Formats: sequence, structure tokens, C-alpha cells
Amino acid sequence: MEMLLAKYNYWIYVTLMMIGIYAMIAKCNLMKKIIGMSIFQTAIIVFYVSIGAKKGATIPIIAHGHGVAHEAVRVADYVNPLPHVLMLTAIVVGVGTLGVALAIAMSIHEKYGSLEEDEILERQE
Amino acid sequence: METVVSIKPLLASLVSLVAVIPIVLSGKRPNLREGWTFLAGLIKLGLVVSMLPVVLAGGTVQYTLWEVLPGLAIAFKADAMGMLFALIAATLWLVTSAYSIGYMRGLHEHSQTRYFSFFAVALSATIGVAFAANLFTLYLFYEMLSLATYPLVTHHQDGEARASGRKYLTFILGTSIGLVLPAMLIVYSLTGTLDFTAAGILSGTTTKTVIVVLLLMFVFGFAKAGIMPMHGWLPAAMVAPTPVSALLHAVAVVKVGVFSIFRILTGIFGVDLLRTLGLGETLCVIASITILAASLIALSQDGLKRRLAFSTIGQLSYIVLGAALLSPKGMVGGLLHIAMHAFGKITLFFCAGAIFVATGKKNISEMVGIGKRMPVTMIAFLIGSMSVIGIPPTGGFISKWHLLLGTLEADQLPMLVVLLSSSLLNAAYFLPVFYRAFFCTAEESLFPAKIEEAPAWCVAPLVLTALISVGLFFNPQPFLRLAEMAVQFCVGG
Amino acid sequence: MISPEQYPVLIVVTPLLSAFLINILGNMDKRFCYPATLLALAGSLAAAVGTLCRVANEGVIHYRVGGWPPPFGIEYVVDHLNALVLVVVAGVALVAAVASKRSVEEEFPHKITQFYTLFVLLTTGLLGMTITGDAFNLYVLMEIAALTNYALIAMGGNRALMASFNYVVVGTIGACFYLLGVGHLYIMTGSLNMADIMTILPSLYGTNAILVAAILMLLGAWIKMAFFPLHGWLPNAYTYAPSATSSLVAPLMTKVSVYIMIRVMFSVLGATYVFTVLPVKELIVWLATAAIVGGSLFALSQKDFKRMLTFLIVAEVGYMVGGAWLATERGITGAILHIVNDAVMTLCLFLFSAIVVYKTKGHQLSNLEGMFKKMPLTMTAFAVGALSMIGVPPTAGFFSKWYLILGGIDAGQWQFVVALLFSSLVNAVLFFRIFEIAYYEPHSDHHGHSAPVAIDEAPMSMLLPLAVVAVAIIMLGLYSGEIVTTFIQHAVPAGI
Amino acid sequence: MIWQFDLLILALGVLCALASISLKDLLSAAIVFGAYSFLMCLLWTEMGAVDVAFTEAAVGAGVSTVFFLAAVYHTNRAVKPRRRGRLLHKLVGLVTAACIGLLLLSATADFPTWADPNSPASVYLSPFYITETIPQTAVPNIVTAVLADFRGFDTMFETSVIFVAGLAVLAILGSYGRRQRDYEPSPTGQDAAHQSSIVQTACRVFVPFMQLFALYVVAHGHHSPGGGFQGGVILGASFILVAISYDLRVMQRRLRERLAMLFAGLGVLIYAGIGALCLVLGANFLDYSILHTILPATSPIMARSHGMLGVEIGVAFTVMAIMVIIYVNVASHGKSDRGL
Repeated sequence: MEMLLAKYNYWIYVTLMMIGIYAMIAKCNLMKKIIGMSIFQTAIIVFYVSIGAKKGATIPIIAHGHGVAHEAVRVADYVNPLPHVLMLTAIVVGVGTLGVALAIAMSIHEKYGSLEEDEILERQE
Repeated sequence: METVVSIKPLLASLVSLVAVIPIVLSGKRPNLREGWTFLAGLIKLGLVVSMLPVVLAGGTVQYTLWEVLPGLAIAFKADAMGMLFALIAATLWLVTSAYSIGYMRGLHEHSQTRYFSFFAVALSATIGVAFAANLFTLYLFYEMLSLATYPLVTHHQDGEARASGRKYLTFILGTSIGLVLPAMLIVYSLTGTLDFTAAGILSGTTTKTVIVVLLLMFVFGFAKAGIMPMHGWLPAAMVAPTPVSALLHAVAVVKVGVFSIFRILTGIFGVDLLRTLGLGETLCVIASITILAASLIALSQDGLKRRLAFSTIGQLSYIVLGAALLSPKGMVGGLLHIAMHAFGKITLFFCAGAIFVATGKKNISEMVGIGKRMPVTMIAFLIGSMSVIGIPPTGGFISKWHLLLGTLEADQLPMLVVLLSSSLLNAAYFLPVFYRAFFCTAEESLFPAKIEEAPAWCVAPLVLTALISVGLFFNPQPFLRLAEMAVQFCVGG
Repeated sequence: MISPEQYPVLIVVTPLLSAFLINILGNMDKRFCYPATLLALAGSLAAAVGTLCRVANEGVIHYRVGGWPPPFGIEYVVDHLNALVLVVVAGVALVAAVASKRSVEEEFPHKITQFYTLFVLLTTGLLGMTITGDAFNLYVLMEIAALTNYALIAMGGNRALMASFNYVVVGTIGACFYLLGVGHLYIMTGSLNMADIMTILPSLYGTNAILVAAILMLLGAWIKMAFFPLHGWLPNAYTYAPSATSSLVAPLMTKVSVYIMIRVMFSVLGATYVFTVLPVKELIVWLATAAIVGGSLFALSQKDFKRMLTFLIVAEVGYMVGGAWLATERGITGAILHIVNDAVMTLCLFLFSAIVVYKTKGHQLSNLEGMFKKMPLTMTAFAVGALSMIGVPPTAGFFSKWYLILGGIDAGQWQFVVALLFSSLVNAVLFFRIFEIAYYEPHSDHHGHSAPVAIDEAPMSMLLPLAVVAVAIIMLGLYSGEIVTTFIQHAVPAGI
Repeated sequence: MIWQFDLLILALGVLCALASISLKDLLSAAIVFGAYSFLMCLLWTEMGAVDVAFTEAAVGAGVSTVFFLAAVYHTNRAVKPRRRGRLLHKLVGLVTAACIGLLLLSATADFPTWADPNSPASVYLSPFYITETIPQTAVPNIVTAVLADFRGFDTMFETSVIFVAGLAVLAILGSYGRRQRDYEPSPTGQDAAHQSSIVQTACRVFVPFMQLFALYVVAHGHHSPGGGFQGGVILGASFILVAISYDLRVMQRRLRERLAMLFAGLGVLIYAGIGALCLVLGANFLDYSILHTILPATSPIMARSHGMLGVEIGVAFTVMAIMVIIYVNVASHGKSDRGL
């Protein structure tokens, strides 16, 4: 139980990643490959965000306001912001890749009338 | 020992390379173009000769162009051995250029500009090999020569040329990349240098097994030397126009091969090392197999040029044998044979070409009675043959004499037998050509008894080389002196 | 106005800013694109050369982007290794851009603006990957280079589409592996700065997590560089890419990936870790050997000229990976020198293939018939590149091979030495086959007296870059010693 | 953090992932994938990664799903049932996935316990960001500060990635330059008038608020979750909404593709330009503090804050424009006609 609680996030990310890889390699349909790719990318985000989590800490926005006096900021109060920043980038990269992949898939469909990898390869001959 | 630092060896090599530019630019005006060739040839010969006094006085002319990597420099050194070879090559280039004009124009060959350009490049590479001060420079020019001669060998650009060209490159490049390059790298990684020195650089660095492997890699790797079984390219390359065969396959290319072997044996391995390890005998056996086998094969060839080619293969191994004897006289004989064989063999090739230009005949069986029609050519052919066989009064006798003395000196009686029997075989395949050309009845003769020689541009060079062959018997200088100095330098006694 | 202090960032920012300007200008008038691209890349090259000189004189340069000190901010680190690679990348990109004019106008006249914007951004990505000292920043730049690359390849249409799609999938896996590797390093060390990670790591050498991080990062780099057996995506992608794309991508993408691998090995994980803690040195050299032999054999079986070149790239990647993993000074020197040389050699070959495509509308071997007569200058320049691939002195290819083989001998990895020689031989066969095809004209009679072929040279904008590259190959060869002593020997980690 | 809740979401996430790769109907797969993204979004909020969650909600669950739907609409909806099994592929896939999985799992043993406040990641760099953000940049949202300033260089390239993606889609699907000017009936044969008027009216009401909210997200990113990316995506989504409920042409009358491309370029140019401005003023690239010399009445610290706002605006421009461009091209198959 201890073990499970300590690491389950990491195990789940590994599972998601395996699903993604499997889809990218084994699936014949290009759209499925793209979905697999997106799952793969989100798995990495799960991993990074899990690194940033911190017990007993809150979101990384420093409490402030007109009424609140400026106190010394306590590190333990806020979760680690760095992985969040990195993952914003990863999400954006993900959507970029998705757009490009979809565009290529659509061009392929226009050219070969199919999204199935084996049919396309056949029609290329 | 005087060492002169001068750019001359480099210039001697470069002059013909630079000449390519005017040759290509004046491609539309053949006379001007050939003028450039001659000019470059004269300058080259002049440069080589101008270094001769220094070398004869026991000095060397050195020049380091560029040190690419530590211990890996493009450097030149004109010493006795290199000078001997450069002198032959530079002289014969001039002669061959003259002959080429007659031959190429006589047959209205195409792409003459390309022909003369690559000819010049090939000569540059040959002189580069002669004056290379280290193995790297030698390898560089060796490869350059391989590449430059490819368009010459395949000049006709037909199916046969294509097949021969392939064979040529497979042998030459295959061995140089597959054997010489790794051997060179191993030497470098063992010693950190590639310079040719008097005593060699390998002694005391590694085990006997490695030395033997390296030796074999080098000897077979320099496939231009035509040691069997690396000889296959030479007969194939006979599809080239005859002046190419003459200069490149009797002089430049093949001699670059044996010269390289000579250099490696003396400059990298060192005579003492080879003697201590007793590797001379191994090499002798390899060389003598080639000598005998090539001579036997030559007997059965009907194509004149093919017969000459196999004869060349055999004679090249004489030179290797001379080196392998590891005795002063033998080595002198080997080096001298580079010169003597060059003049003799080029005469023979010129004759073959002249016959082809004048009559279109290539096979010996078709040459019955040709002596009546082309007496000058055929007499020159006789002189050339005598020189190659080693009959006085020709230069070939001098070199073979030294070789024979060498076998005695080295106590290698079997080699003496090999040399003598090979000479008999030489006579057996050369003299019938001459015999058929002159001694036949009028009915047997295939030619009308009217004197009709090839153009003067063709005949003059072959007469000249034949005369030189005879002249070298009476005065084998400066080649003998150079050879003796070279041997003295590396044997150190 | 701008001090030399700022050169490192200018290398990347100049093309980045220009890319957006090119896009805006290009939408007004397409004719702005080409000169603006050249200007941008020339600016970048100038900054790269300036940086190179500074590195040669002053040693390693650190640049704090945003003024924040590492490891908190992102840092640019220019040492002897990447200063050299930066110049190569900027130089190759500039030359490829110069030569691209005709091909682009011919192949996609409607998309000139997009093409040049992507072209410059791809260069930016490659430069950024090379210069950065931050593990995560490298990932972002890697994605920029990758996305632009997918698009530039897909612009070839037809078969390029499927090739590009495969590349997207595989490339994403590669980049994500790298990112995961960085994640593992981050979770264990808490840092993203390469130098910082390297100082923290030694205490963690024994852990599985670092091992996994190393494997993931290396796998990522290998996928990106098409290291055997992960090379499946490359041949199609580069064969069917538009000529102007392949002239840029083929020389640089794999080389920068090799650089990344070397960077990860020596500046993130540390030479001690990769060579002594990881037990895979021998295995990788064997894989490299397989890459060389396999790549060469596949190249031998191709009828398509461009496709043949792509398999040669696979083999050349084997050279560099093998060299780096020989774990000897000369092997690593050879690998780094080969990054430089191979970039230039490959550029030469692909520029030539661009000319062939432009002139003959195809890239089969048969398209090359009679080329020596038609384009003597082009063929001469190509011959220099080909000889360099074979490894004939004094071309550049000889000297890097020289170091690689010596490295192999030092390490006692004879199979690698044999593979290198084998590949030289195969290259000789390949290129002489091409010379032969180009040398013999299609219909010549016995003595080669065919109808006179008119000289029909490539346009100046393609020929000139090719000639420059050919000269560069020889110059690089002659100056190998200088390059090694001034730069590479400082880049080889001490103590191996 | 409630671990039961966490585990539930993760389990659901895995289920959704499995479902979306195995469903034969691509449209359903896309929707399920949207649900998956949304679950991830919940998970991250729960872990305190609000900015990531916000972005994922807008990008992953939002526009990505729309892109998928548009692409599926233009291609085949059904996955072909396989007559011949792709046994080899499946095997390779399984083996690779298993290998990678095992590899990654073997590493987790060495990881610090999840959410351990003493893990290296939590004690090494992050304290600096948490404590120094206010004194050095006067921005309470640490993520924004790290994003736009400490690691602002990454973000500049991230924006460039978005720009590249839009340009790439444009280059691949290819629209302007060879645009068909003529009216082309949409493949479904529907006309704008036939679209549901309820949807159109709702959209008409929604869009202004969406855009206002987007601007708020951009502007208030210093103090609350949000910033250029999230705001930009929402802004882009408002245009996409118009395009969906009316048709592409209506939207294009408001934001032409050429203009969008200009915006996109301008956005990154603003970002890189601010960086270059710092450089010209004599500081390092992207060192906003130097901007106080040209901004009236600002300290170097406030200059950082203002600089960040500037780049966030640039980011918003680019993201908005590129989302629109990708949608337009994917939805109309590059023809810029009436779209879906």
C-alpha cells in the first residue's frame, strides 16, 4: 500500500505511454497513430507534472492582495512551478505536431483515398 | 650528406598538372595544345635534371609543402632512388608525347584534349610518387595516378573499354584501399610517422607476425606492380590507345607500383629488419612464381600487346626480386632494371602501335613478313626485345647481370635458375615475332614488299628509344650511379 | 553597436527574427524571400564565425539569456565543439539556400514564402540545438527543427507525404524519448542545466533511473540520426523530399543529432559514466559496424541515385557513432571531425542531385548518362565530393576516416576498422559506377564517335555553390590538422 | 490531494486511452480522446498544476478535438476492419511497448516518493523561483514568471513552434496562392441558412464574452492562472466557434487568412523583438530589466513585469492566429471554402 501510494502516478504514466507506443506501431489507421502519438505525449506530461507535486503545498501563485501584508514566502507552501512551465511548452508542441500530422494525413487521404497504412503502401506501388 | 631545401621537387610534379589548364583552354587548336604539352615536358625534365648534380653529389633536395596532421605531411624529397625514377619518367614523357601526336592524329582519335590533359595529370602523379618523402605523400599520388589513368584506359568508351576500365579500377583501387590504406594506418599507429628513412621505421616496434602481414599487404596492395594474382588488370588495360599502354603500362603505372614496393621495403621495413626476419626469401618466391608464370602465359598470347603485357608482368617481378634479394648487387640490378626495362619495353610498345597505325594489325599471327614493309620499326623491335631478354649490346644486359650477381651474393642459387630460365622464355616469346616478320617466303608474306612506315612522329620516338637502349649498354650512367647510391644509402654499407 | 559579447545569441536570433520578417515580406512580394533568406543566413554565419574566433582566443563562452544565472535561467555555452558545429550548420545552410533558388521556383512556385520561412526556421532550430547548454531548451529547438522538417519534406507531395508521416511518428517518439530522459535526470537531480547536471550526477551513477535516463536520451538521439537499426524512416523521407529541402536536411539533421549524442555523452552524463559505468561500449560499436556494412550494402542495391545517397548517410552515421563510442582519443576526434567533413560532403552530393533533378527531372541512376560531356564542371565538383566519400587524399573524407580507423586500432575494435575499409570500397564501387554511367554516353559507336553533345551546364546559382563546396572539401582536408589542434582536441574529454 | 480521487481519474484516463485507440469509429474515438484530455486536465488541477490544466483544457480538450473532428470529417470515419491480421505489427508493438514499459518501471524504483517535499526537484531549483519571483519580477503567478522571464527563451521558441505548425499546415495543405475564388457548395449540401438558428444566436451571444474573457486571461496572467497561450487559444476558439456555427466564409470575413498569417508573424516578432530590444539597449537578450531605461516611471523590477506582459501579448497574437489558420485549413481541406 505504501509502495502503491508512493509511486502509482509513475506507474500510470508508464501504462499510458505503453498504450501510446503500441498504437503508433501496431495500428494501421493513420488517425489512430496520431491519437496514439497524442496519448504518448500526454503521458510525458503526467510524468513531469507528477514530479512537480508537493504534499501540503498549494498552486504556485503567491498569495497577495491589497489586504494581505507582504510576508516572507514559504517554499513549502507552493508546488514546484518549473515542471508546469516545461509542460506548457510540451502541450503546445503537442498541438503543433498534431496539426502537422493531421494535415499530412489529410493530404495522404486526398492522394490515395485511404487512411490505412497497408492500402496506401499498396497504392504507392 | 647535403640537404637542400627547395621547392623544385614539388614544381617538377606540379608543372604538368598546371599545364592542364592551357591544354584544356587551347583544345580547339591542336598544335598549340601539343605545344603546351611539350613545354611542360621540357620544363619538367629541366627541373629534374637541375636537381641531378645535388643528388649525384650525395645530397637530397627536400621540401615540405604542408603538414596536414602531426606526422602526416605532404612532403617531397629528391634522393638517388627517386631521381632515378623521375629521370626516366620525365624523359619518356617527352618521347611519348611526340609519339602520341603521331598515333592519335594518325588514327583520328576523338577527345584528344581529354587525352592530353589526363596524360599530363598522370605524369604529375608519377613524379609525385618518385619524389614522395613519406608513405602518405606516396599514397596520395598513387591514388591520383589511378584516377587519372582511368579515362586514358577507357579512352574508346565502348563496351570493351567499359569492362576493362572496371577491371582496372577493381584491382587498383580495391587493393590500394583494401590493403595499402590499412597497412599504412597500422604502420602509423605503431610508429607515429610515415617518413621513409634509411633504416626503416618498423624495426623493434612489433612482432614478426605483424611484420609479415604488413609486408604481404603492401606487396600485394600495390597492385600496379602486377605481382600475381594482382596482375589481372594489366592485360585488360591493353585496350587503351597504344601510347597510353606504352607510357603508363610499361613505364609510369607499373613502375610506380614496383617503385613503391622498393620504397616500402627499404624506407619503411628497412633492409636489416627484412634480413633479420628472413623475409627476403618469401618475397623471392612470390616474385619468382610471377616471373615464370607470366613468361609461360606470354608464350601463348597471340595479341602483340597482350604478349607484351604478360612480358611486363614478368619483368616487373625481376625488379621486386632484385629488391627481395636484399644484397647490394641485386638491389642495384633491380633499380637499374626499372630504367633498362623502361626503355626496352617502351620501344616494343611503340612498335606495336606503329604497326597498328600503319597496318591496323594487332595479332602476331597476322604479322608474317611485316619486316619487309616496316624494316625500321621491326629492327627497333629486335633491339627492344634483346634489351628485355638481356642480350648485349643492350641496356637490359647490364641490369640482368647485376641481378645475377646479386643472386650469387645472396646465396640464392634457385633464383639464379629462375632468372636464367625466364630469360630463355623471354627469348622464346620475342624472337619468333621478329623471325616471322623477316624470314618468310614471298608467298607466305601477308604484306607487299613495299616500304611503308608509320608517320614520322611515330617512328622517330621508337628509333630514339631503341638507340638509347643500346647506348645504355655502353654507358649506363647516370642510372647506374644513382642506383648504387640509392642502395648504398639504404643498405648502409 | 552590438558587442562581440552578444554574438552567441545573435547566431540564433538573427535567423529567427528574419524568418518572421521573411514571412511578412513574402506575403507582399515573393521576390523578397530569396535575398532576405541569404541575408539572414549570412548574418548568422558571420556571428558564428565571430564566436568561433572568440572561442579560439578566449576559450569557452557562457551567455546568460535573459540575464539569469545558470542553473536558474537558460544558458548558452559555446565551447570548442559546438563553435565548430555552429559554423558548419550556418555555412551549409547558407550554401544550400543559395543553391535552392531554381529548384524552389520550379518545384513549388506558389509556396516560395512558406518554403523560405520554414527553411530559415529549420536552420534556427538546428543552430539552437547546437548552441544551448540547457537540456530542456534543446528539446524545444529539436521540435522546431522537426516540425519544419516534416513540413519541408511533405511539400514534396506524392510519396513524400507517407514518408513524412512516418517521420512525424518516429521523430515524435525520438523527441519524446529525449524529453523523458531529461525528465528522469530532472527528477533525480532537480536541474536542467547540462553542466549542472554533470556535476550532480556522479553521486547517482549507480541508480537505475540514471541508467534509464541515459538509455532514453541516447535512443532519442539515435532515432533522430537514423542510427541502425532505427534508420527506417530516413531513406524514403530524404529521397522524396524536394531537392531544396534535402540539400539542407540531409547534410545537417543527422550531423546535428550526432552532435547531440556527443553532447549528451560528454557534457551531461560524463565520459566516465558512458564509458566505464555503462556496459554498452562494445555493443554500440558493433551496431555502428552493422550500420556501416548495412548502409553500404543497401546503397549498393539501389537504382535510384538519391536513394543510394540516403543509405550512404545511414552508413556515415555509423562512422560517427562508432567513432564516438570507441572511447579513444583518436576515435572521438575522428567522429567530431567527421561531423564537419560529412556535412560538407553530403551537401556536395545532394546539391549535385538537386542539379540532376533540375536538369533531367528525375533522380534515377540512368538520369546521369553522358553527364561528363554535358556538365563537365558540375561533374568535376561532384567527383571531388565522391572521392571524399571514398576517402581519397587530400579530400576531407580521408582525414576523418584516418582518425576513425586509428581510433579503431587503438581500441582494438577490428571489426569497426574492417567495416570502415569495406565501406570505402563499396563507396568506390558506387561512385565509379556513377562515373561510368556519366562517362559513357548513351549511344556511342565503337570509338565513341557520337553526335556531339552540347555543353549544358547547371545554372550559375546552383553551380557556384557546388564549386564552393568542392573547394571547401579539399581545403577542409588540408586544414584537418589545424581544425584538430585548434578545436577538436579541446573538445575530447580528458582522461580517456 | 486525495489519492482515491487521483487513482480514479487515472484509471478512467487509462480506460479512455484504451477506448480511443480501439474504437472502430474515428469520430467516437476523437470524442473519447477529448474526454481523456479532460480527465488529464482534472488530474493536473488536482496536483496543483493549474496553468497546465488550463492550457490542456483549452488546447487538448478544446481545439485539438475540433481539429480531429474536422479531419475525420474530411477523411474516412470508419476504420477498415482488417481481413488479414497485422500480427507482426501487433507483436512488434507489444514487444516494444513492453520493453519500454519495463525499462521505465525499473527506473521508478529509484524515484523519490511521489509528492515528497524533499525530492531533489523540490529542493534544488524551485525554491529560488518561489522565493525570488516577487522580489525580482513582481509577478505573483510563479508559472508566468518562470515561463516568460526565467525561462522566457524557451517560451519564445515554443511560440515559434506554434508559428511553425501553422505555417507547416499551410504549406502542406496549401491554400493561398491557388485559392479557389468561386463559390463551391459544401460537401454536405447544406447552406448557411440551414444551420440551426439557435446555435447561431447562442454563438452570437457567446463570442463577445469569450473574447473578453480571453483578453482578461492574457492580461491577468500575472496574477492568476492563464496568460498568452490560454488567452490566445480561447480567442482563436471564438473564431472557430463562428466558423462552426455559421460557416468558414463568415468567419473569414472577420479574420482573413492572410491577415491571420500576418498576426501570427507579428506575434512572434513582438516577442523576439522585445528580446532584441533588450539586446540593443545593451543588456543580454530578453533581459527585460533594461527596459526601464525607455519605459517611463519604472524600476528594473517593474520593467520585468511589463516586459512579460508584452511578450504574453505577442504569444496571444500568434496562438490565436495559428489556431484559426490550422482550423481553416483542416476544416476546408486547404481550400478556404465554406468548411464543414
